[in-house]
Amino acid sequence: ACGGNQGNPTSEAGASGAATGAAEPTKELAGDVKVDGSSTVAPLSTAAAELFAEQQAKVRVTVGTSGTGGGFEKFCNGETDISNASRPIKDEEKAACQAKGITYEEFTVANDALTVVVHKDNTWATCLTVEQLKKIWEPGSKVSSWKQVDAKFPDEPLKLFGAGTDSGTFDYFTDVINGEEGASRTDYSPSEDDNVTVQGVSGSKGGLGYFGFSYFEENADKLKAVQIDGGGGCVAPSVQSAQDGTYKPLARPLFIYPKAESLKRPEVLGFVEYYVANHKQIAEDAKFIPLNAQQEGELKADLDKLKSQAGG
Amino acid sequence: MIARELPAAFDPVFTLENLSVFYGDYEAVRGVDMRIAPREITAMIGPSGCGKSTVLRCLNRMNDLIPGARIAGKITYHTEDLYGDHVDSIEVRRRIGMVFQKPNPFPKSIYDNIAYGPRVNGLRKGLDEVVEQALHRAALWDEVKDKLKQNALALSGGQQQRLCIARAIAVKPDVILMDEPCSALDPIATSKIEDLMQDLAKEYTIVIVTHNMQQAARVSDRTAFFTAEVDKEGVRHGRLVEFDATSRIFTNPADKRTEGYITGRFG
Amino acid sequence: MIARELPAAFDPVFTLENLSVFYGDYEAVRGVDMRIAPREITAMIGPSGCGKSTVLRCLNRMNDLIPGARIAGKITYHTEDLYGDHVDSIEVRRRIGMVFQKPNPFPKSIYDNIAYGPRVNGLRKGLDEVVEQALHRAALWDEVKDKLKQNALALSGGQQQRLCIARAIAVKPDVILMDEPCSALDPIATSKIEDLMQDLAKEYTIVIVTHNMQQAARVSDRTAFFTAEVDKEGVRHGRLVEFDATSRIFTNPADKRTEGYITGRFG
Amino acid sequence: MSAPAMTKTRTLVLARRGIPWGDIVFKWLLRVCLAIAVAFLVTLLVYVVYKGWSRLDPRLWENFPSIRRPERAGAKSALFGTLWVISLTAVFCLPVGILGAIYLEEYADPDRWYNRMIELNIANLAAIPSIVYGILGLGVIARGFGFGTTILTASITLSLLVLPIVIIASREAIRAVPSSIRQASYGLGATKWQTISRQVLPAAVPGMATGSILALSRAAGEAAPLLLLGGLTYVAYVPDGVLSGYTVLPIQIYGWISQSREAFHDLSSAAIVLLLIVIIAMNSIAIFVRNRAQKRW
Amino acid sequence: MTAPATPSAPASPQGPLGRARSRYGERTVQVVLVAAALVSVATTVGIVVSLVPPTVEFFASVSFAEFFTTTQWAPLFEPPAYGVLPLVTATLLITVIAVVVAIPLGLGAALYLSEYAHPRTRMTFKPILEVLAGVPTVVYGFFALRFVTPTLQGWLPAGMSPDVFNALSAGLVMGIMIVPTVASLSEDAMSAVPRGLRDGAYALGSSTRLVAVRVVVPAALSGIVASFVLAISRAIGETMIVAIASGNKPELSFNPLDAMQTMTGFIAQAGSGDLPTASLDYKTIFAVGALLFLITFVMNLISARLVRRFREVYE
Ligand SMILES: Nc1ncnc2c1ncn2[C@@H]1O[C@H](COP(=O)(O)OP(=O)(O)OP(=O)(O)O)[C@@H](O)[C@H]1O
Ligand SMILES: Nc1ncnc2c1ncn2[C@@H]1O[C@H](COP(=O)(O)OP(=O)(O)OP(=O)(O)O)[C@@H](O)[C@H]1O
Ligand SMILES: [Mg+2]
Ligand SMILES: [Mg+2]
Ligand SMILES: O=P([O-])([O-])[O-]
Repeated sequence: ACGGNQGNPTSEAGASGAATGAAEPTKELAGDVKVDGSSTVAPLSTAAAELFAEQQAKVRVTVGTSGTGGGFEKFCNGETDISNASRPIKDEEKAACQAKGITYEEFTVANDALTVVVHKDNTWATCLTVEQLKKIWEPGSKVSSWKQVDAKFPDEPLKLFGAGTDSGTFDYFTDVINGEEGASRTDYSPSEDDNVTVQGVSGSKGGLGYFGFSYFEENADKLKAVQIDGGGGCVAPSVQSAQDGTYKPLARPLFIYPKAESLKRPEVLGFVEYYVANHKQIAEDAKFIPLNAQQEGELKADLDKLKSQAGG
Repeated sequence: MIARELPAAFDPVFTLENLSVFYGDYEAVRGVDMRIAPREITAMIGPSGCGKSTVLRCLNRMNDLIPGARIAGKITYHTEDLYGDHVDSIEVRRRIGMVFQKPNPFPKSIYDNIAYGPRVNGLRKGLDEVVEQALHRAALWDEVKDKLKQNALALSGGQQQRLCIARAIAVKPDVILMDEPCSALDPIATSKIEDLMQDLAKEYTIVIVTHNMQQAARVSDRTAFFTAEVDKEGVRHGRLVEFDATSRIFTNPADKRTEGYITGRFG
Repeated sequence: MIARELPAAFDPVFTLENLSVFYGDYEAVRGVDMRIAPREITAMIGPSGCGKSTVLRCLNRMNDLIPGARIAGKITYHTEDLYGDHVDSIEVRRRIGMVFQKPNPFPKSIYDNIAYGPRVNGLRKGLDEVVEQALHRAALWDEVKDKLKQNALALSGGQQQRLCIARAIAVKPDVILMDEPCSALDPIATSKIEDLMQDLAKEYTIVIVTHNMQQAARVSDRTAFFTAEVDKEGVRHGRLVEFDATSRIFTNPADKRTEGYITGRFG
Repeated sequence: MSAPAMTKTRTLVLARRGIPWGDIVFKWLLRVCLAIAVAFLVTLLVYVVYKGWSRLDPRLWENFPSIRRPERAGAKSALFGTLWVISLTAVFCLPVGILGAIYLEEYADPDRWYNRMIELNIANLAAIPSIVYGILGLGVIARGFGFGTTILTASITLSLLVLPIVIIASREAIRAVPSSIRQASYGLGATKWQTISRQVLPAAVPGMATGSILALSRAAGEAAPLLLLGGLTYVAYVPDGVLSGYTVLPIQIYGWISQSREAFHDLSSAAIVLLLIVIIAMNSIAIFVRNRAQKRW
Repeated sequence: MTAPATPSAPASPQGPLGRARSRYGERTVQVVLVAAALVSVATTVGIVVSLVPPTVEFFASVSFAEFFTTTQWAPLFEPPAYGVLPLVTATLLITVIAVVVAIPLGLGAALYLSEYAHPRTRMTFKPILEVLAGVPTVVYGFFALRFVTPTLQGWLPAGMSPDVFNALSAGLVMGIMIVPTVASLSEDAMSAVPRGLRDGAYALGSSTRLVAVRVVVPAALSGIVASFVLAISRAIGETMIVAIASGNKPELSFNPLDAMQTMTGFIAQAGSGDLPTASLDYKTIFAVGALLFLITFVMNLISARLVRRFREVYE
């Protein structure tokens, strides 16, 4: 497994080089920055925190993994400074924040390609259509064998693994596949912990699961990614296909939501600035899919806005 | 047995009047009357379970510590009601020392064992002398003077028991109660303790419980013989059968049960 | 004491030759020689810690159960070496029963207590008769015949001890060993047990340890007097001082230490 | 009178009657039971040491966790977090536990309904699942008292969790002090508190120490309640106060097990070895103290 | 013995036995001690207070009938389902596996240590068993997932090969975890059987096995059973092993080779996700917690009963 990681073109030297390169003459900052939320985004924010710590040793960033929904709950309760999210904030969460008088920014910091994975020895399921996925995952589905998915497939028992209900991943997947957020069959092993899916799928020949692209990247030696046919033919998840929008409908943006109040504290502001300024490096370092040109432009604009606010 | 002349009239140290002792609902001892003379050795004998220890423990209110134990009747200490409202049982125990069946030194140094009583009674200075005196008095000084800092548990059984006596003496009590002080000891240690008791009786009033009739005969001035009687409901109660000069009890007891016990016909 | 005519020559049930018993490195008993006669009551007396119980427990190999305990010298049971290689200690204990100081009935019914021994020895049928016989023999039948299914712990101390004797009898042993069987009992219960012992001695060989000299004098045919001697290194060892007909031991002992103990000068 | 035959001629009456197979098999079965339990422990230890061997070096306790570079990650923050949480837990639960035990053993009248209720209550608490304490900590301490997900909350929660163990062990220790010691003290005119503080407690210290250490080692290994108390967090600093955020070794281990990269699993094995060293060390101290104390009376 | 010079005049009592000094210190101490003892009561109150209100609210929205009789547990799905039975059966199944492992092993080990082993052996093995009790449960979970499951997958025939996450390994490992609870408490109960009973049995010609089986075990029975009850409580309440190794799949199944979710597993999963406090989802945690509390509470009451009876056996 380590070999696979080391084979990744992202070099640490590059990352830290970029970081130092981007750094303006920095003043010493100190304080705590509490980040929580999406477990999908957590590795990204953790990577950001690690890199940031090389510059600002006295700023202590903690990253929790409560899931997108759980993160917003804490965030809107005033317990955290930044919330990670693998989907945009929902209306009821907005309302909860408003009720507590909490205002925030939204930054898109990377892309993800929700990856449907199967066992290495699965030779049949190279490409699945959205309809087939729906057939498998819709509420009340009784599909228990691959043969029921497609008559051409062998009669191998289907073992399902997926995201925990508290996660943005779950919300997103159920939304785009089953047509309604939260609607899913329930007789599978859900987990906040994506390793469960890795272990589960790599351990059962008939296994099928889904999670963020970075987990697939890390475990490409154990799992196989399925191509998705969202109407425009089979497309494999990749940096390229996620950035150019051909990986449909499972490509999605990832967000961080810093609290406006917290951004008044220099250490939080410093961290967010660093995060946004080095987003590409951080994404590559954490094996995420960096923003495309258009997203990057928007992010730059957002950052400038933020800086001007902080300055003024 | 060494008969000594006993005063017929005396100011009793303890006066027990119709004393009954209860453990919860069980009346362990019933209707005891006794007058214990000063600076004498009074022995209590009788078969197992007849209430000797029970009566002894009433004399310094050790029974207060047993949940459910209480007395009826009256015990007077000199002129004071021992169970009167104003009486502080802690003060009682300071005045009336006790030595137990099994030597029970604290797991501390010899010195600290002896000094414990004076310390809890507020003495801070002059402890060294108190300790030395008490050990002298208990005929233990020569054996331990070089190892006062050593753990008392390292002493032999007989030495431990003498240590316990020294510890009781160190708080300068009026009375020393002893509950079978020699039953865990070998003959040599026993005879040392017996000598010590006779010596202490010059200054202290001593009450001793013993199973060993020979011991009672050897050391005591007066002897109380207890036995257990079964009442109509089949419940056993301890009773005082006879209380008299030791010489009389062992040669010419008034009660047949005493005689039966002394001559070994039962018990 | 009831002097009965004792045979001078007999086929001994046990022959102890130069028996020493060790607990680990400690030699608790040293160099005992004894010949125990059949169908008599042999008493062992002596001060506490002199090794009476230790010797008694060697006779049915109960000491095997104490880690570190072992013997030197030889014990012969009839003609067999009790500690021989071929000997099964379980078989030994079946033949040589034992009654302990504290009555120790199993927390089961009276019936199951008595039936336990026959059952572990493989008896399945005719248990009822065995139980009844044993209880008769132990003079307990009349008191318990209506409550055989009742828990044995509900019996009084004296009844419990007789139950333990009945339990020992039920396996039809040759010998019954008793270690202070009455020390936890009141005088009435004691005298019942003593009567029972004398009765049992018509059939069984009985060895009894007692602290109570009067008891030894009352019930036993022969008496062994043990004491503890301190050797040069200051270690105490139990020794057999004198072993003779009880009548002789109590009237005309050969050894001065025996006399001192008997007359209560120590112990 | 039918005495058993006692003739000189019978021999070998005491000989064994056949090989006692039942006894032999039974004894071996029991041995096997013990052996399985011990073999399991050995396997477990060998396995984690083997798995974690490559990471058992100073990186483990000198480095902070890293999600990007498992080969450089360490458990420094978790190790210090554990030390903080355990120390604070000791500060909370030992005095309360020991004093409570003194009350129950020396002062409480066991016939009173309220004392019986306290006792029953403690026995109950001892067996309540630790995750329920997590719910308590979350609802009452973190949110109710507003202590948040801090070392303080974690320590209070763990203190409550192990309090019954401390109380029960301390009571045993106090009860094991022979009553003759108490009697001797009272017999010399000591008051109750003098007797307890000068005789009973010093004599009970070894037993109480054993129980306390075992309780604390339980707390050191506990993860479930802390899962609910914000323990599952990337923390890359050494806590500097009771209101600091934290992570502890069991949580860090859980976090790493939850990672999918094998390197993290090796790392978690190494951290397990570290945690086991902490816990076995605490256990050994307890056993040592106990064995020394056994030679007392 | 020489009589004292003046036999008649006793030492006059040295002042009255009463004491002016009132012992305030003693009272203060007692108040402090009572306060310490009451912390445990406060803990229970705290647990009840934190469990009951959300549970009551939960049952305002979800009927008892649905909670206890339906068989689908999907509180966080759309549409939600609140049949707690799958969690309960998973808890029971895993507990049963654990108990089947722990009771024979624990009892066997206890019997060996108390009846057969040399004191030195006992001194060595009791601490080793205690180490087993001291191993953090995360470690057991890790071991179950990473060692026991692969081993089982290797050993068992293909048709019986367990899932990656399964109840069997979680149960087996949990069984080992509670062996010390059974062994050490049973051993205590057995050593508490008076020596006299054993001596009595040996003196009747019993072998060690018969003494153990016919005398010691029956006499210590309530203590032994109490140790079982406590071990079962621990198994029911154990969280990390199941969270790591049994999968979190709430499905009504009695096949130990399947993945399943226990009550504790659900609380850990949902609780660490930190749901919105006002939501019904959040209250679900408390409802399950309350059920868990209730089950262990009842178990404890039973065990307390047994222990009390055990204490009364010999006197
Ligand atoms: N703490 C107690 N609670 C209840 N009953 C007790 C208690 N202590 C003693 N007894 C009972 O009171 C009676 C008298 O006991 P006590 O100990 O005074 O007898 P004793 O004459 O000293 O006997 P021994 O010679 O065996 O010491 C006995 O029946 C005993 O069982
Ligand atoms: N299990 C044991 N381990 C070590 N030493 C023992 C053991 N049992 C007895 N002893 C020692 O052996 C010596 C003899 O003990 P034993 O019990 O045989 O004496 P005893 O004459 O029966 O005394 P008592 O009249 O008090 O019962 C004593 O010094 C005792 O301390
Ligand atoms: Mg007494
Ligand atoms: Mg003896
Ligand atoms: O943890 P999530 O990104 O799936 O919310």
